[in-house]
Amino acid sequence: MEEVIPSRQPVGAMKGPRFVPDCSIQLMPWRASPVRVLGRDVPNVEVVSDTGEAFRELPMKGANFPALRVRGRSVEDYMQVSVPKLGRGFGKRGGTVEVDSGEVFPKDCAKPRHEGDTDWRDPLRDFRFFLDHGSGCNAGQTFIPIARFRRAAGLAGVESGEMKVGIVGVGITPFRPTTPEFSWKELTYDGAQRAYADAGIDPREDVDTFITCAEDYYEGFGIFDEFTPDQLGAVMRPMHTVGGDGIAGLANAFMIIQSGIADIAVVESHSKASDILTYEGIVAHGLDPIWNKPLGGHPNLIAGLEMDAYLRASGNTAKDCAAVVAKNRQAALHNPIAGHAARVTPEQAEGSPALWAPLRTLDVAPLADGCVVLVVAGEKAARKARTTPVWIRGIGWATETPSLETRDWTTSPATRIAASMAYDMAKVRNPAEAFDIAEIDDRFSYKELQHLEALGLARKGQAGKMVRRGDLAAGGKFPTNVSGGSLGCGNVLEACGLHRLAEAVLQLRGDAGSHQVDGARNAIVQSWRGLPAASGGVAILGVGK
Amino acid sequence: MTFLERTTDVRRFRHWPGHIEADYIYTSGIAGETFFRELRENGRILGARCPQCGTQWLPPKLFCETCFRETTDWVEAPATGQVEAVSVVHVDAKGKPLDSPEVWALIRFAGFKGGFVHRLLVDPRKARAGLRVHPIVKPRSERVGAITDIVGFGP
Amino acid sequence: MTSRITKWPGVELGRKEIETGKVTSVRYRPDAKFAWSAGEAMSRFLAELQEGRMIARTCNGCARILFPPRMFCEECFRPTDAWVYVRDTGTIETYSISYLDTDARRITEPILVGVVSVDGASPKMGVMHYFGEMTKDEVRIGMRVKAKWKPREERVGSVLDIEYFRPLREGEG
Amino acid sequence: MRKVAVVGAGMTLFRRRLQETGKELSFEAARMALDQAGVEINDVEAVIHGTAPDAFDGVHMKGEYLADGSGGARKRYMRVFTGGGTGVFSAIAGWWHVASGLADVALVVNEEKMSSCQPHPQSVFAYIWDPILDRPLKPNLVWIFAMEMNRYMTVHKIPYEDIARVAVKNKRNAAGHPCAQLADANITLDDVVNSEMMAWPVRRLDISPPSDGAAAVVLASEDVVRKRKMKEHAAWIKGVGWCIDSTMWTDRDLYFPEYVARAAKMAYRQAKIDDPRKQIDFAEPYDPFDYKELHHLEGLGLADKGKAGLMTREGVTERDGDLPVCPSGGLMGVGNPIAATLGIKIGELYWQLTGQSGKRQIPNEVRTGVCQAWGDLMQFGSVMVMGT
Repeated sequence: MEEVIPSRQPVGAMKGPRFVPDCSIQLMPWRASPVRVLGRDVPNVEVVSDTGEAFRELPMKGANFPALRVRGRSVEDYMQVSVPKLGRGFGKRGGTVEVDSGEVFPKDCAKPRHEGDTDWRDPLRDFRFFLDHGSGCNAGQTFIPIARFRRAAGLAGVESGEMKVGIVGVGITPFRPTTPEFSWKELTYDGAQRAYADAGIDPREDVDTFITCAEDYYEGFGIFDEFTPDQLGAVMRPMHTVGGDGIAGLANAFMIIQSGIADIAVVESHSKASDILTYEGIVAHGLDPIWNKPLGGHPNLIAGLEMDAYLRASGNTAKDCAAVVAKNRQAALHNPIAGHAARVTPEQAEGSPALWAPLRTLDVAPLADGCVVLVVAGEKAARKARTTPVWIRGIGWATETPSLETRDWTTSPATRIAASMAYDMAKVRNPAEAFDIAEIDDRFSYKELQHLEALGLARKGQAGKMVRRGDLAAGGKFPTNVSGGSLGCGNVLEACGLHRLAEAVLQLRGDAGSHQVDGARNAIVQSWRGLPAASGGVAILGVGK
Repeated sequence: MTFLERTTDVRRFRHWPGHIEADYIYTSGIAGETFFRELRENGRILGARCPQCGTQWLPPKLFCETCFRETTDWVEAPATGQVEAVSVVHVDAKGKPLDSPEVWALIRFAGFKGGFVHRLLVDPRKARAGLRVHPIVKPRSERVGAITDIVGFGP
Repeated sequence: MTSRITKWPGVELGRKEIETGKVTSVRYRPDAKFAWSAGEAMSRFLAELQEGRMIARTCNGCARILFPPRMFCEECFRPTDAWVYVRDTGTIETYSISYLDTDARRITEPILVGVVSVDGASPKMGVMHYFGEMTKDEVRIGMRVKAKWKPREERVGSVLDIEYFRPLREGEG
Repeated sequence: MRKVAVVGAGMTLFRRRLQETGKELSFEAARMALDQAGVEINDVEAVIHGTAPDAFDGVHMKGEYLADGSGGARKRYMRVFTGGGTGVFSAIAGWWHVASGLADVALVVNEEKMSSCQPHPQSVFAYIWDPILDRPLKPNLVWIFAMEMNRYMTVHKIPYEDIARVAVKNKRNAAGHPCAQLADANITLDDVVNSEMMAWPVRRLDISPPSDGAAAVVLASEDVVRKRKMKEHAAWIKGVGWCIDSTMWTDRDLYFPEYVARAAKMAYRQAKIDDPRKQIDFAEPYDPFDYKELHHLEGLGLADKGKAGLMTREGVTERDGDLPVCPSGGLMGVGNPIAATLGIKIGELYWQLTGQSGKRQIPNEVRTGVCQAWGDLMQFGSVMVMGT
């Protein structure tokens, strides 16, 4: 290439004295391999040389560290961290920290970083010390950011290895066909205050990042992201909107916490479907503008076509779908938040008008308003929460393809791909045996059967039989959608994914109430984004170690 | 109690009407341009072929979904396709009852990945998967270079 | 390497080419209509506007008088405490003199619009509105203004029940 | 926290109208980024798509519609949307996909096709306001910028000429950018000052044009960069930060973007920067309007409050100045396809830091750069610090 990259100074070569090889103890509450210092295992510490290679064994075994010298620019950039918390082996003189300006910090004191700086929230806990073994100064740049009192004390951080992330708070507002008494802001505030009370946290103090799952056209705004922070307590905090369903939002919370820049995250999604006057028009607006939209037609025709293709390919029948409708809407009678609970019989479902044959009106989950908020925490914070943490053992999300023509109309590949990701992470060998309960998307009745088979929870063509045999009922072998699902609780648009997660968390915590499945410890949750998308997510939840 | 005060007289709750509509002109894009010109001029249906994996896409795409390479070659689709799925629809786009039902179908073409989701111009009672159908195209004078140039698919 | 990349993708079109059909295209207008529930706070706010009054909510957590009113305080994340009326006079915090209408078409007679912080609410808290009875040279930041209400029978419960904010006259302070 | 690098970038032309569909634009940008990085689509484990209002392209659930064009078919695919802030924010989302260990290679694709909306994208901007408080007044988006600019100029007593200089600088810088829509090598201060008034104090040349376009970057983890010997064309992500302010924009003083300051503080802390003015070599703040560049320089801590205009007047922010700002030509010069500004913010930092900016390369050596995007109702800031 004729463009020669201008020569660069070697990385790390600083102005000032030659760089004495040293090593720094980088205390990272995220993934850090256990390290032996002075013959003793120090948890959650990774010893990193300045060029980034990690050491397992400190080179100066047995050497004595007269002082923990901290280099840096100015005093107020530091908060002194009580060295003894790092373990006896550090600093014979019991943990004084010297800053190169010679000023010695007493133990256990913390000063605000800048006089005017009232915002003590600091999502990062990257403590890095340069160990100076007394032979000449070392010019490494070191920096300890201000951490909040609570977290500064808890220096031990998290065990090494993959950090666990758990759901520690759930807020669900009752799903109702209309909620004229609430604006979307007030409805979301209602959901958020329930979740924060459940987790026992204050959003203005404890939460590091907020996530909303929403779509502009469902809300009626050009940029809905503008209207999300106030009602969650997210003003002046990191917050973003995902154009995806609840499990995609949960995945972002999972990744942000795993990346080490947050401890507690909040994921919110809601539906104000009763504000929408032209729901079919908006769903149709999601079709491809040049290949599909100009042809018109009610968007449910896509579900009608898929149901036709799926039933023929799988061998399940319309009767099986009617059984799903009856199962879920009757199960919802035991769930106080359900908006569309009803004593529906399979015959009624089968007798409803087939407006998009073979899809009948009762095969379609009716719309509802509602808000669901989850509080998600890294392991350390999760252990301190008010509730039993429900760990996210595995999570996956995937899109097949947006184009109607090139997608597979029979087996929901997006679910299969997302499931394989979640199964790999959770090390699930045989899905059919691995879970006590399932919460599966059922925005159309045939979808529950299709998703069960795509997840490997039922063999091809057997899902229908499982429903009719009662296996999927509350008392059955494999209780599925005992919450009532979307058919029974209501289709809450982008919040469907979070709704199923919330119902599964309540089950695993034993807080589900009258529809509690006793002894449920592992759950699989699956979501689909609804027409016209072919995307979905899978999450595997579990309690205990 | 969400708030310290809650209205109990439902007549006092207001709502605010509005919309987020605008007029749109969607260009057919690079691949679409070739397809719709050919459809308009000669009434033929073209698919795109990926040079790397040979997959033939219908409707044509500028890129191959699997190898994410540009599809450079054009291939004419076979004269007839086969119905894979059928749905008989009794309501219009706004959910109002239709005088006579519309039959919709997913039509596959041999050798092509994809196909068309379009109207199936047969009596609802005779509409079933497996039917061999061909595109019914408007006369040249009425064709404008859009998917609506194809009225539907018939036996 | 941006210098080494020769061809940058993208086929430019002129407005004519699209509108005259030189390239194939499809026209469409979505059907996306709404009736947003105003909810607790906004329902009361609109009802008061119809009566020619402006109302706010107080938050004792942060000692603010929140305008426009809201049932929860976003700073303290707690329910707000009480309704309180605020006056219909205020101060221009910022403004613009616009020669564009909503579809970005040029208009000759400029629209005077800006943000008015309302007396009785916490500092800087206000609404966007039109300004009237002042020329584009007279309007300035810090100017004291008062709402000009439409007659009672024309008021429907909307921010448009106030026609515009006009300069505060003597004795109205 | 695994170290993450940008290893490739690509973008399309930015023009008022492009023929490609949104899918095709996404494909063209993503294809270029993959080719530049030397990465195949099968290596990509996660695709992150960023695009702004659905109402521009005119497709509901636009993220889904653009999935196949962005290479997301049958993959982890997610759309993030933070208004105008998506230009930098989608790369931040890409960063945590890799830093968390869930993906080794991630592809970030941003797209915007504003020309589908007739007669002008402005009519869609009418829907970003509160339906009860603002929309009845039929607000035009330029109004809120004009109000903020007025507040900013009046509080700090900044002469309009200093602000207009930003437009001159950026439109000249854009002459070196092959994708530029409004580059003008010999634009003068008078051209800007005399351009017709849109909404006082905003004149026509104070505003960046609406554009169609797409951009993409490829992110890779430390081990992938080492194993596949990409160090030569890798620029490391040192710090990320984002922050949102309250919805009630009429309740705050618009003269200083506090939310940008918070986002910058978060990113600087991670990047170990405690004196931005000294440690940052060049910057790409978000400049949809010329005054916004100054407004955001102050938010980023690269200029004292009210002093950014002075720095511009003294030429500090020229490409060969002490602190080059918007060497790419910014939104003012290259164009404003909202989310696709990824290419001239993250993309420019990448090309500058790896010495690939050709005519736009900053003369003296650069090792640390910051880019920033702004969005929503004067409300959201996203900041990323990159370095060699």
